[in-house]
Amino acid sequence: MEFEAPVIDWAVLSPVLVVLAAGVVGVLIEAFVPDRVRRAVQVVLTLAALVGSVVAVALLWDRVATDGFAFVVNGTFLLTPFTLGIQAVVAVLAILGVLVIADRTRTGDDAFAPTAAAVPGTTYEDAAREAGLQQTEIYPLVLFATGGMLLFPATDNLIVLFIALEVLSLPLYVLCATARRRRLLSQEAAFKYFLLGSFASAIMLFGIALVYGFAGTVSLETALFRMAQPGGPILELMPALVIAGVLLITVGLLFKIGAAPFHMWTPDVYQGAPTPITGFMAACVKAAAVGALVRVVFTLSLGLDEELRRNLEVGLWAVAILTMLVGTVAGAVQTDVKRLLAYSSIAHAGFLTVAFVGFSETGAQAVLFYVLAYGLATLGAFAVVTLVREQDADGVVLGEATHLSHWAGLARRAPWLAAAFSLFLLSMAGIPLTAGFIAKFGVFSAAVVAGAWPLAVVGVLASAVAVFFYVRLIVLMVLTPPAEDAEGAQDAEVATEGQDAPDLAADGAGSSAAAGRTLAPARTLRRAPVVVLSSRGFATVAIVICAVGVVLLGVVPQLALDWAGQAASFRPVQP
Amino acid sequence: MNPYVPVLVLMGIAAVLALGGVAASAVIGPKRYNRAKLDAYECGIEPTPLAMGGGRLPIKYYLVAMTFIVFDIEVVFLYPWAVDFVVLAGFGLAAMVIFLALITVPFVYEWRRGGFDWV
Amino acid sequence: MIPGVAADFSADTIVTSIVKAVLVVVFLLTSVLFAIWFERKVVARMQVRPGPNWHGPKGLLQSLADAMKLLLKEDLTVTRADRVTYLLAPMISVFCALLVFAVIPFGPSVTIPFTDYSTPAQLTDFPVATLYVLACASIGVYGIVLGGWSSGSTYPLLGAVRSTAQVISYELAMGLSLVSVFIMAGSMSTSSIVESQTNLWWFLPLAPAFVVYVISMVGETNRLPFDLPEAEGELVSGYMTEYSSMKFAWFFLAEYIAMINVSAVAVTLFLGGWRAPWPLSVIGDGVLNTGWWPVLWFLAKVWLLMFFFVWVRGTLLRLRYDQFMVFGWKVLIPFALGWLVALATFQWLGLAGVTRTQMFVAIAAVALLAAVIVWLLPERKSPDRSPDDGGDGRFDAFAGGYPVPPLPGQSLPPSPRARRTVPPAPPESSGSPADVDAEETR
Amino acid sequence: MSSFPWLTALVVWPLVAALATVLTGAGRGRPASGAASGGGAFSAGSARTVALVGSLVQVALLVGAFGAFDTSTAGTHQLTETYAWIPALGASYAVGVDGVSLLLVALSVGLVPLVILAAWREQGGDHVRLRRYLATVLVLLSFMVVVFAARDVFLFYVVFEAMLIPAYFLIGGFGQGAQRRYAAVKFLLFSLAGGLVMLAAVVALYLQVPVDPATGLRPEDAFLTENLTGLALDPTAERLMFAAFFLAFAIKAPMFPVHTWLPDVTQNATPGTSTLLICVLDKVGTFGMLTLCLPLFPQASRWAAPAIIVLAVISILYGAILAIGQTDVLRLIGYTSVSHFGFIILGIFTFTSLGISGASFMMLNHGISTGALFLLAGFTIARHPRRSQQIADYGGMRKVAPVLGGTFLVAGLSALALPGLATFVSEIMVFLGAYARWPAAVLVAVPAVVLAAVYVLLTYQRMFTGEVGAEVVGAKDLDVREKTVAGVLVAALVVLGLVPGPALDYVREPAGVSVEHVGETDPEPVLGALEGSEQ
Amino acid sequence: MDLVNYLYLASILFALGATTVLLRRNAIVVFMGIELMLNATNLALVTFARMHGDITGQVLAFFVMVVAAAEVVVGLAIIVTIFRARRSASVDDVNLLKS
Repeated sequence: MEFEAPVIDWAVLSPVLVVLAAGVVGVLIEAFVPDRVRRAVQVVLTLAALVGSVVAVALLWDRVATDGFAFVVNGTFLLTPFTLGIQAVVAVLAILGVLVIADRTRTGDDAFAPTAAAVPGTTYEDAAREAGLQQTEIYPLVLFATGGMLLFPATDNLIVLFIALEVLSLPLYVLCATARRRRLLSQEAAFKYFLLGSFASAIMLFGIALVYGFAGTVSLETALFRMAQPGGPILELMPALVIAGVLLITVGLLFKIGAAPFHMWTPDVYQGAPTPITGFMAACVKAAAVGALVRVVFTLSLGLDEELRRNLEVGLWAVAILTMLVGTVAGAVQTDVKRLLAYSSIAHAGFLTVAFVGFSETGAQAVLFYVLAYGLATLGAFAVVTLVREQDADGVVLGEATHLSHWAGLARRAPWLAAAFSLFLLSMAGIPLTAGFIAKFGVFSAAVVAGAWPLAVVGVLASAVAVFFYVRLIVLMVLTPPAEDAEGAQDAEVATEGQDAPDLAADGAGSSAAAGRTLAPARTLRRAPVVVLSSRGFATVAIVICAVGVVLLGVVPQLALDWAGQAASFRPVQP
Repeated sequence: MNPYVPVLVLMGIAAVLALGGVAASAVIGPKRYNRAKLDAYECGIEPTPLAMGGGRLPIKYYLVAMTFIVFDIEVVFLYPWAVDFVVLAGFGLAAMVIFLALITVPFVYEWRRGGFDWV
Repeated sequence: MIPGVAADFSADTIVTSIVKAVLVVVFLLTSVLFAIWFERKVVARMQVRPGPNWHGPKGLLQSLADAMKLLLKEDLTVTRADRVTYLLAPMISVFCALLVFAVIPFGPSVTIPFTDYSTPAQLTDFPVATLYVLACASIGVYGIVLGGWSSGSTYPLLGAVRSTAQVISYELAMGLSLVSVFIMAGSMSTSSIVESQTNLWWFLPLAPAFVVYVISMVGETNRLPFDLPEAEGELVSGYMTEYSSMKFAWFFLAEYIAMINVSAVAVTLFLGGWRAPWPLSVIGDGVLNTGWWPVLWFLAKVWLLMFFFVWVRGTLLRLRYDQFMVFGWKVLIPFALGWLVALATFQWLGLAGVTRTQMFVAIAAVALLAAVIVWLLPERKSPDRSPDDGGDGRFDAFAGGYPVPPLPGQSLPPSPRARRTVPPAPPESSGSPADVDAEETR
Repeated sequence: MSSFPWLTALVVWPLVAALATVLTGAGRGRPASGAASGGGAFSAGSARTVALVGSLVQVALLVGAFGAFDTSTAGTHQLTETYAWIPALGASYAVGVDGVSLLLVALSVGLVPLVILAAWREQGGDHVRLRRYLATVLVLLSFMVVVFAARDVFLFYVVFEAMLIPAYFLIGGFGQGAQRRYAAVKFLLFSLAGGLVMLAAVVALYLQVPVDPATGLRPEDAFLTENLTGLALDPTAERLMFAAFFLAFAIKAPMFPVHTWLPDVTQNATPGTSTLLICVLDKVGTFGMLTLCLPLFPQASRWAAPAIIVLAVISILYGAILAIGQTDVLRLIGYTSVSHFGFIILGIFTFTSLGISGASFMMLNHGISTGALFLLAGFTIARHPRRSQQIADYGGMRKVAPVLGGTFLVAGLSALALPGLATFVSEIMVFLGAYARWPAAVLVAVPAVVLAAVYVLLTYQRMFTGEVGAEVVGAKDLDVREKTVAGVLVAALVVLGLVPGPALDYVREPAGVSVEHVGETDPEPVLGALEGSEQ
Repeated sequence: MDLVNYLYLASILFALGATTVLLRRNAIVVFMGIELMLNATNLALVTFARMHGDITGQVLAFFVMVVAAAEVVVGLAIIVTIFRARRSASVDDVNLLKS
């Protein structure tokens, strides 16, 4: 028996390896670094690793762009410009996500439970909180998840695809359960995510098994090549086998991007998970999963015959339409801001699907730009959510104020924050001069190019509905007076606002704000139920970057479009 | 002959024996009903209700179970490698050492964090 | 011939298999009867008392009498038991225990007396025979777990859980120690492994692995000093507390068969299997390694190990549960891992053409260097988790930044639920199993 | 001539001014939130001065632009600037004005200082709010300049949609009506819905541009209007695209039946906002019909013209009739605009030089006259202790505030197109133009003139004549600031009414170009008739 | 024996697992359903490997086992946490998020 050791081009693997290695180091840090400095070390390491990944992608860029691809061991790891593009997006978004995750507001707490394993509401948990413990394990977990995301779109090997899926999912399941507040809700979210996620991955795995059964290989391209060339080692049951397999794989991927009808987990999980994680998940997972889906679907489209290809297209049409409708219609009736954003993310999954129904490079370009634009806006939006908190009568800051009614009049408490949030919402709505507009333009162009203009029309209509719920939220923040104002015009707003929102613009509608001010001290000090916390820097940086990014991508998108155009090329099926 | 057939034969005999023994004692043995005899044993006091199912065990046991799974998988991967050690040679060794190192990392983590400290 | 298997079963038919299988079962059952007597007798000798001496010559029939008694006892099923599982558990135990011997070679190819029919003295063998052994042993644990769980009683449940934790902990070390044998033998087939020990039994070059195996085999079989799942003083009888009659007998039987099993595996993998020991093996150019002689050597080795079991039982005290687990996880496993890496490296160097002498010189150099470094390093006392540290008895649940259980010498704060105070126990007994149980039952 | 980028300057300067406005006194306003009325050299209070100066500088820039514009070739785009913006999408930053655009730019630039002046004491004396309000107005001004000067469909669309956001805040955030939020959302949703439908058409249009065979890509300036004009389009596709564009513009230029957001907005926004919104921003709708629908989709325009004419006539009558029934003065003015926009659309879809130049001229006139109405109504309302907008709450204002009464009357008369005022000229041109092609439409629409007289005079009568209303007895007449605002507007109306020639020079030639684009010819030489109609 | 029968068995097991996931309410049972699905896949993989005379399928089965193990660890951790918090492992009881 001869064994030939494979030659591994480590450089090609570097974007993924950097992140995963840092995750491993992070675990060791957990083991050995004293807890005082652990958080600082972890944050630095995590950010460094992600930056390193971005750098690695940049270094690889020219090479991959020139050659069209780079791979390791028969496509086990396969970089195309598109893949690299997705990796870049994921890594950049992950950096921003980590910034939000690492943020501690002025309360000194981050969003994570001091000991995630403790039973909620026990003295043990209280003791942990009082001891100022922190679950710094989240950083390695985030790194592992990111590593999985980087790997997810970058393989031709179906089993690696599956493993990447798990590597990205498993840490997320755990991360979902680590919220500091609303522990039960958080654990429940993790639980649901876990059950449904594993279910979907099991389905996908079975699909992979079927494809393997058909082709005798797990290389997607080879499998399709075999399909196109009868006479290979094809089982006689086939090609039903491979069609079922492909279908199941697609279902698994659609689940991950949260496309209807596999979207049910999204609102629950997004709502229950700690908000920074939700942001990270919403932005990065979607980017990675869409990357993988595009890769798989495009490869399929190259290998399938005309009829099957049409069927696939029809299926994607149905998914896209359903997803857009579900996302926008259900989103319109939500009363919780996180759920609302979750439904928005479902709708965006639909728009993304619109982009690649035609299997064109234009579509891939649109996808790349879209995930970047969407990711920035989503991350920013969730980052803002982390800063808007409830407080009790004594001014103790509680969990996030996610109910929409709490967001009324936010612009008065924190005009800049509200402005940023509005900007993100506008971008998601696709208003011109924001990134979202260019993104949607690209998506609909791609659809029309591919002859799917009815889809583009549905997309446009769905956008119109979606605008409604984004605008509703903006109205609430900017135009609706805060709840206490609504009750009585002279309510003691000032007592609350003093420290948090000094730049408060008193409402001049009829009543004299000055009167309210003089009355305030005389009343019992009533605190508003909602408070906007100032960040300790990280989240602010993330929000600012997201906002600047959204605007830049909206006003001068050329650079990003060029980049996406350069990246949106696919290697043809190898003969 | 398939080498697994003898195993099946042995299994059959073992099953017959296992079942037969219990059946035999059930048939031969005396039957004298006594409620106290059928109670759970607890040093003569009334048995704790809900020992089964509702009983909660220290979290350490779960921890051990989870750690075990990680290591068991490791061992499973070691066996084929060990058998083909000579063939795989340096590459196999390097891969396996990396693999072992990666497995050791969580092990070290758990150790440091007191995962193996009973009491 | 099956590729990768040394023994040749090509002549075997289904009839041969049935005969062999029956022989294996008979062998096991009689061995157990003998083993029980053997154990009682040896322990008695160690304790300077006669031991069983009433039934049969030297009390040899004592075990048979016990078995008969158990068969005639009332077959109880406790009211709170989960009936099906409760019934199934002992059967699983004994069933799995009986299966292991399917792949153990009693000897090489033997000729059936009065015929010229030649067949290996082994039921069967296949390329992953050792894996099969491990699988059977693992499934056997289900018997214990389910038995304890389905009894619907506290002690059995605790016994079952402990047993699971224990078995899986020691199984890892055992599995790791076997890997070195596979590396050396290049096969997992039992007959091939025995074949590979023609010149050198593996227990010598693989002494560390052998030691690990021997320790973990004792742990795996729940024998003293590791008999915590049934620890009489703590858990009455552990998982078998609620069992009686033949169901109890099956557990009992399974335990003894397990001892024979692990001994047989040890013999096969490390002690040359059926091969004659050195001075004998050279007699007559290895004539003692042919024919029926090897069965004798095999049995002798197995009973040597059985004696070891009994010896240990008669000598050592039961470990405290925490010590036991810590020993498994913090000593055996890392040691086995380290050994494995070292062995693999040396083997690879050997393949790469480095001579033994060079290797030994290198090892010596490294060892010397390590010794010097250790000597030079300032002695530093581990700051945390030293038993002496918590001398003041105050319990800080988050010493060192993460949640920790109370150290020996510290006491838990009074439990508000029980409205009773755990008296601050003296250091050596505060972590006693009784306390653990108190913890467990909460 | 085009050495100086006048248009870009006109775009950028308001943004600078907005920034300056928002930063003025920002440092001081902060610690004592809202208590910035205390003054100081750079208090929030002086922000309005900054804004005013900024807008006046803008006027100066506008004058420069006029100077650089060559009237003799008003039909072609001048002062053009073209820079690649998003080559990947074929979009460029391309601006340039022909006569019509220049007039509309002038309208927006000219109205803003007046709006700023009018808003001097608005927002309840809260200077921080006022500062933000004025800054938003200036931002909107920048957008308006771009949208009128855009020569690139993509640029046009982007700004067309982006304008909604400041407009939305102007209505919802700074409005005075109780239902301002509702109105703002209604406005936004209507406009966005139209805009998104238009987006689909924009995408579709882009894809009609032939691909460069060499590169496989579409040209980097594919979205330039000149590149999109004259494409050979599939008739069905053309009609669909036309419909999408037209829908967006019809919503914007409130046309029956998609006008319903308008009265709500005018009722709830401040008069200044309404001025900008109705008088300038909504002109984008009619402007778009004129400069995009007609040249880009000539066949479809001709195909749809009859239906549009019908809707336009309905708008004219419907707006006028409903205006009569209104009790809220601002709402009433809103409805009059529906009527007037009907005239403009009617004029555009006559496809005659006369009609189109009349419509173009009317866009300017209507802006001035309705602006005057809104602002003067605002002054009137400001004199009411409860700031009531109900017509019934007033009475005899003429006696307490004669200047206000007089200017209001002039503005009102201009709304009913009294000869001698600018609106008369344009309305007559529209009628003449329409008569040449759609005589029936004219016959049906003419009664609207009578209706206009009814609603204008009735309102004037109820508010300004008769017994002095109990609540407005102590009202003062216009002060200098208000007089300036009113005076400028009234003067413009009169001047343009008496000497329309120079202004018409700007619209005549573009109108001819438009007719040419549609592929029609003028039914008869009517330019002579125009001269005759001018009294 | 015809190897295709193994495929049928795998499919049936997979369907059983999926049905369990969809119908049963106890978290642990649902979880076991998922495991059953994974193991059915393993069976299919190994069968296919046999059919193709190719070792890849068996290797894949190893990978699947690893992943399944990791899933078990994570899943059990989550389920145990939830169970400890509310003393119930029923999916139906976990409904705070339904809104």
